[in-house]
Amino acid sequence: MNIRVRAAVLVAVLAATAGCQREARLFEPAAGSAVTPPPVRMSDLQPGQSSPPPAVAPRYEVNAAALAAGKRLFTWYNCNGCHANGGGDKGPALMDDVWIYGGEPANIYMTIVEGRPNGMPSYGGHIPDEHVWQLVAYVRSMSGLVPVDAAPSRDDAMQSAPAENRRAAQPPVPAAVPPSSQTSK
Amino acid sequence: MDEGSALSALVPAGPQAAHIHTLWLVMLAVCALVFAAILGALAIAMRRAPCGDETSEPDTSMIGNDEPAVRRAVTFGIAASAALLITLLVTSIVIERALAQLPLRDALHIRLTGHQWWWEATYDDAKAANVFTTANELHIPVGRPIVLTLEAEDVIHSFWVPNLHGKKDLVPGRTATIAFRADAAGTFRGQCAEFCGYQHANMALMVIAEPPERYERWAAAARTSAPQPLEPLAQRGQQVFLQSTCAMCHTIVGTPANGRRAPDLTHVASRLRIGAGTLHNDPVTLSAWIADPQRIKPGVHMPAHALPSADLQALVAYLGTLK
Amino acid sequence: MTVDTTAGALAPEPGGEASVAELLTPHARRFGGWADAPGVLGWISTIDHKRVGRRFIGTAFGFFVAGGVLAGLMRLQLSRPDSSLIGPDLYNQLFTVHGTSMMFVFAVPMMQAMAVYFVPLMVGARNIAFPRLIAYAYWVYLFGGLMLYSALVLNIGPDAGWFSYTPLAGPQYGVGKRSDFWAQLITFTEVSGLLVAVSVITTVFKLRAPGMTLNRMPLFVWALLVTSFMVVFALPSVMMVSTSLILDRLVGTHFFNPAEGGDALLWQHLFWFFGHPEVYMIFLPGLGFVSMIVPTFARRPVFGYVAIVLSLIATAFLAFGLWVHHMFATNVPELGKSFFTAASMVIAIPTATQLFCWIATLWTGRIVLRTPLLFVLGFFFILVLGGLTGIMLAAVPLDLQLHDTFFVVAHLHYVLIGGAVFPLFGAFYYWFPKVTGRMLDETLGRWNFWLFFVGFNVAFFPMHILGLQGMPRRVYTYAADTGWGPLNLVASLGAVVVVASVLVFVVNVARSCRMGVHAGANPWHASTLEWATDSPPPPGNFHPPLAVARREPLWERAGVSGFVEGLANDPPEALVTTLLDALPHHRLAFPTPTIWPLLAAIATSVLFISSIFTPWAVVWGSIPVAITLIAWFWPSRSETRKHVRLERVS
Amino acid sequence: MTSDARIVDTNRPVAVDASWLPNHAFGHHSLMWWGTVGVMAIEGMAFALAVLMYVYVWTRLDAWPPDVLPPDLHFGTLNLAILVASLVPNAYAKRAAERYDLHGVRIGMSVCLVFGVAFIAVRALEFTALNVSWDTNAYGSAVYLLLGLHTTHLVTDVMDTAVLAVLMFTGPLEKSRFVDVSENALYWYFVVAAWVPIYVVIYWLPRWL
Repeated sequence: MNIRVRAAVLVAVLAATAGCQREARLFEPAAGSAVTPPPVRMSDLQPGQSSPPPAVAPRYEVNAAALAAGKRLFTWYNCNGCHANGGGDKGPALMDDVWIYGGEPANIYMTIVEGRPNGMPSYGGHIPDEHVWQLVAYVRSMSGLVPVDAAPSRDDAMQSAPAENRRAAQPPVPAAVPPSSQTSK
Repeated sequence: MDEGSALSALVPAGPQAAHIHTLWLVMLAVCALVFAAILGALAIAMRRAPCGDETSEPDTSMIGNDEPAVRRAVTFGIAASAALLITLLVTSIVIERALAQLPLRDALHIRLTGHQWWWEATYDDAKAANVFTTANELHIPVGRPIVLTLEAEDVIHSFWVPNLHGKKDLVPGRTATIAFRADAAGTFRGQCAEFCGYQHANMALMVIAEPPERYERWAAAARTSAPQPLEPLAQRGQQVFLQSTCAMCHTIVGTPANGRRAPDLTHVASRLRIGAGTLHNDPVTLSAWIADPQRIKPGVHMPAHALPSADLQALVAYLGTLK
Repeated sequence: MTVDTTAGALAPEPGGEASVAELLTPHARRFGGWADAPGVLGWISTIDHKRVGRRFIGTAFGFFVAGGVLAGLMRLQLSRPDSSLIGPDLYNQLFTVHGTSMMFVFAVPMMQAMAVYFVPLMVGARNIAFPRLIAYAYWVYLFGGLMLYSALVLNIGPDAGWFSYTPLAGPQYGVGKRSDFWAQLITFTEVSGLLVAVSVITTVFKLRAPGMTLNRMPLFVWALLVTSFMVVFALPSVMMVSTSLILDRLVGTHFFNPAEGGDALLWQHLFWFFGHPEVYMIFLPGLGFVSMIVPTFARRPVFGYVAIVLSLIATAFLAFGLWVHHMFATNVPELGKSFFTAASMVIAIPTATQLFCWIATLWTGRIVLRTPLLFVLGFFFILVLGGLTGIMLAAVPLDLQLHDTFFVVAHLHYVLIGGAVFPLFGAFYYWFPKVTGRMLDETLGRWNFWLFFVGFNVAFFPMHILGLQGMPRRVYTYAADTGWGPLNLVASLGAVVVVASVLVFVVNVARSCRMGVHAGANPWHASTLEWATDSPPPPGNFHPPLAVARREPLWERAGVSGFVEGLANDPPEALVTTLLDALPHHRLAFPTPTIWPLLAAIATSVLFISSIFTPWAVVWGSIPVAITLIAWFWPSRSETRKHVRLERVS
Repeated sequence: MTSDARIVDTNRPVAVDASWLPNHAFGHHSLMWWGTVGVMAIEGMAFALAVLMYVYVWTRLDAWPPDVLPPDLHFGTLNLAILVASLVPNAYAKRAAERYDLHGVRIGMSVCLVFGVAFIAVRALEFTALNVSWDTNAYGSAVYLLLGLHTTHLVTDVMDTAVLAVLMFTGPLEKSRFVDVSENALYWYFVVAAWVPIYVVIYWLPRWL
């Protein structure tokens, strides 16, 4: 009996935390969102263990509100100016499985903050960390790398591709071509 | 309220609101009468009917034979209510037509767009150079008809300035217009009246009706681009504005800042309030707002800025120069 | 024609097996197949409309209290300006779940629950038609309501308002799964509501006691018949619209996406085409209660029976013709608006007609001032006031000012609490003895009433003024300089009094269940058939079933013309009568208790809830649903054998 | 309180002796019929509203259908033919049921089932011939809503028929089962009747407009 009660409580608590994680509205900036940026990675080859991504990323990738905010900011900061809606234009496509500079949250974070050769501007200092992480989470959702029940649904706009919550996951594969020769994709 | 700004449907400051107020008075009178009549009848019924208890033998004498007196009374009641309803219906339709009769000669045309959770206003003009944009505050000339073209950027909002006119919804994908006129000078508070998310409560719109010449002076100033800051603190503030996040979303005409996602700040210092009516506009509230809007207006799209206090002071000083 | 002559027409023929004869002992007092198995099994497998109805009522009352708690929290937050107790995120969930729970999991289900319990008793039936469907409907409803509140507790409660306007509730701005829980709750309550409606209609049309012609039906039965028809024609609309919302959110359809040919106003049209009749689905049963209570406590039949029936029907028709008056602030054509104004005002006439009939009844009657009548008098005061503000809102120009302000909050609570909840409490006091066999305490009853009446008016009257002063609905806070503070504080204090009164009621029920005065079959000496059987009524309700010959069977001489003999108790048989004149037509063996409705309801809930997360749940989830339904339908050999023994062909 | 004297009085006359009444009835005398008709009313309302949504969306668009071809006719029309044809065995089964003709019922229902399965198969093809997807635009959504709604009814009714048919073969049987068969046939009439307007809306409106 007693055990059953405790078990029930436990389940309830777990469910609650799950619910909060998925749906909590993160009005306050995330504690530790100002992580020291990890070193820039130009390749996925490395000796030994791969470096763990910063702790803050998961908090955003499982949170519907953060992903939705990222989707909004993707337009507000005019990312779609070059990347279109992820299909790629002047900038590389983001909804495929090719990551020139790595598909880990830390890599994407650095790409946004520091910029990349051949046209990706550096947004460091112009976008608060909070927003960068939201963009990171959203960019990963574009290739289905986040839980579908947190990923954004379609926009009230002309449709170019199925919404992020209807995309099959595309695990990152190493870039086929070296970054130097990147113009479009 | 501040600056004696008014917010009530019972204090009309324009013809529309006045018409509606008339209808309100008629309705109130008739309904009060009806209420008194019905409850009075009930009271009399309760007083005159003898008291009994559960066991008192039910009276079934009237079964199968008609009760003419009662029937006449009830029929009269129904007829009377019908008559009153028709009166009210006619009055309502007459007033409704009256609302549509506002003469629109040399009307002032303003495009009003609802955002979560602020208002963007663009004053149209025959000369493209004279078109200008402002936010959360409408200055209008007394006595001149105003035509608002209403659009919504994201979700449904509703334009409502009780002292001037009733509501009109701003529905995404549709365009609506509303015409009204202010006959008295004053500052009138407007509200978003359609639930639009977290900050529906703090989505106010100040309407400042002023004599035509004062309005023209305001409009002339509003058309100019922002003054270049003179004293060094303000100049530093401008640098902060342009180099930090601000410029990504806000516009200040006359500077490289041309973001369209947030209120136009070209003449922000001239406004009564900030945060769509949330705070009075003074350096203290302004710096608190910039430092952490989420504490004041949770869910608002403006992020917190952990600026060094020197930068913050400079920024506030600069914004203070944007009269 | 009276029933006795038809009985002659059915004179017993000689013959028939002995076994049949012994099965058909006319005065059988055994409950036979009507009785449930003892213990837990009987509890979960019962299909007795009284047990299910009691459950239904209790659950709906539970959700009423829960919704009230949410309202209390909102009043707490609004009691002073710039309050920071509750943030916008939680507040939006609170008022959304409050509205949703009051409209969808309290009001309509509560009225239908009263119908499930009392309509069969009032028409002299032995159980409700399709009792297994009713059991299923109850379980589905329970699971739906639990889902809504679990979502709220897990901080994933819907937060776009009980009307869930797109685009705010749509895929882009309704972030996460919150609005999906709302939409799925609608699906749950619809399945439940529609099934109950069909059962009630069938019960009223086919299971009336012989001799109870349509114009001898109690007015509550009429009210619920009309309501059930409204349910049948209104609920599909919200069913379609909530389904479209889920499709937009989950699989990317474009019903409400202006950029791809959809329209946000399509939502409003479909929602209010249901949403306005919804108000009358809640209101008409309330009128039904009043029409039962007034004659009993005026010791005379109600004046204007026909007028009241016609008013109910007229209201139902008009209710479908005024949904646009919720959309006057959007740009719908002016002419259209005038039409809907007219309709919205005309609908006041049938209601006025009934008010006058009741006043006339009291005027010419002999008043027995007990708690049920007190609540009816409170109903008069509050409903008339709410109805009049409704007429104000029907006028387009005035609506443009008052729409979506606290004036409307006041209006709708005056109409719904005045029109439905006050009569409902009156009904509780009136029928509690029938359900439990014990009386509710009269003194506590008066406390209950006066606290409720005063508290309600103190809480809601100030909101009229707040609305005129420009306070919009659904704001989680307001600035001090708006000057709305004092009246809001008064409103919050009134809410406290209402809470106190509901507590008094709960105490009263708890006390009376144990130590209340024994009621006997007919404590109020009322006239309708539910009082002709024991309190609480036995399984199978009437042993033997009665035949009636008058509209007030227990008041008029020879009102009960006799009883029906020759119905088996095992299998449980009931008499099916003809639609208009209630002439005996054939015997019907009722289904027996089973656990399958519960299992089917569980399978259904799994299907509904998991389809929030993936469309494939509809495919895979339907397999267990199909299995349980087939098992439910499949007849047992023993039952069939019993039926065959009683088989006769006309 | 005492209960009303008139109730405990047991020597009231026998008003009705039900023992010689039939224990089942066909048509509007049976509860089953009212249940079925109730469901038909609800779903008829749903179909009507789906058509209204289609029309509403159409009024919002200037081109109809918006930049796609109207659905190809062949499969939908073929389905119409199959449905109309299925009325014959359906009517046969219904009449057989009302004659308590078990053999006829078995034949009728089996043939109905064959038709039902054929219909579902063609319906699957129909979805491929719409020239639009539910997520293309509001027009696609409306078309899929209509077709999906009707398909759901189709599948459920075919399943009902299947279960009932099996029961008619295996038993346990009693006479009132024939009432179920008759009401099941009634519901099939409804599914057919519903398809005709939906067919016209989906396939012919875009051509006429």
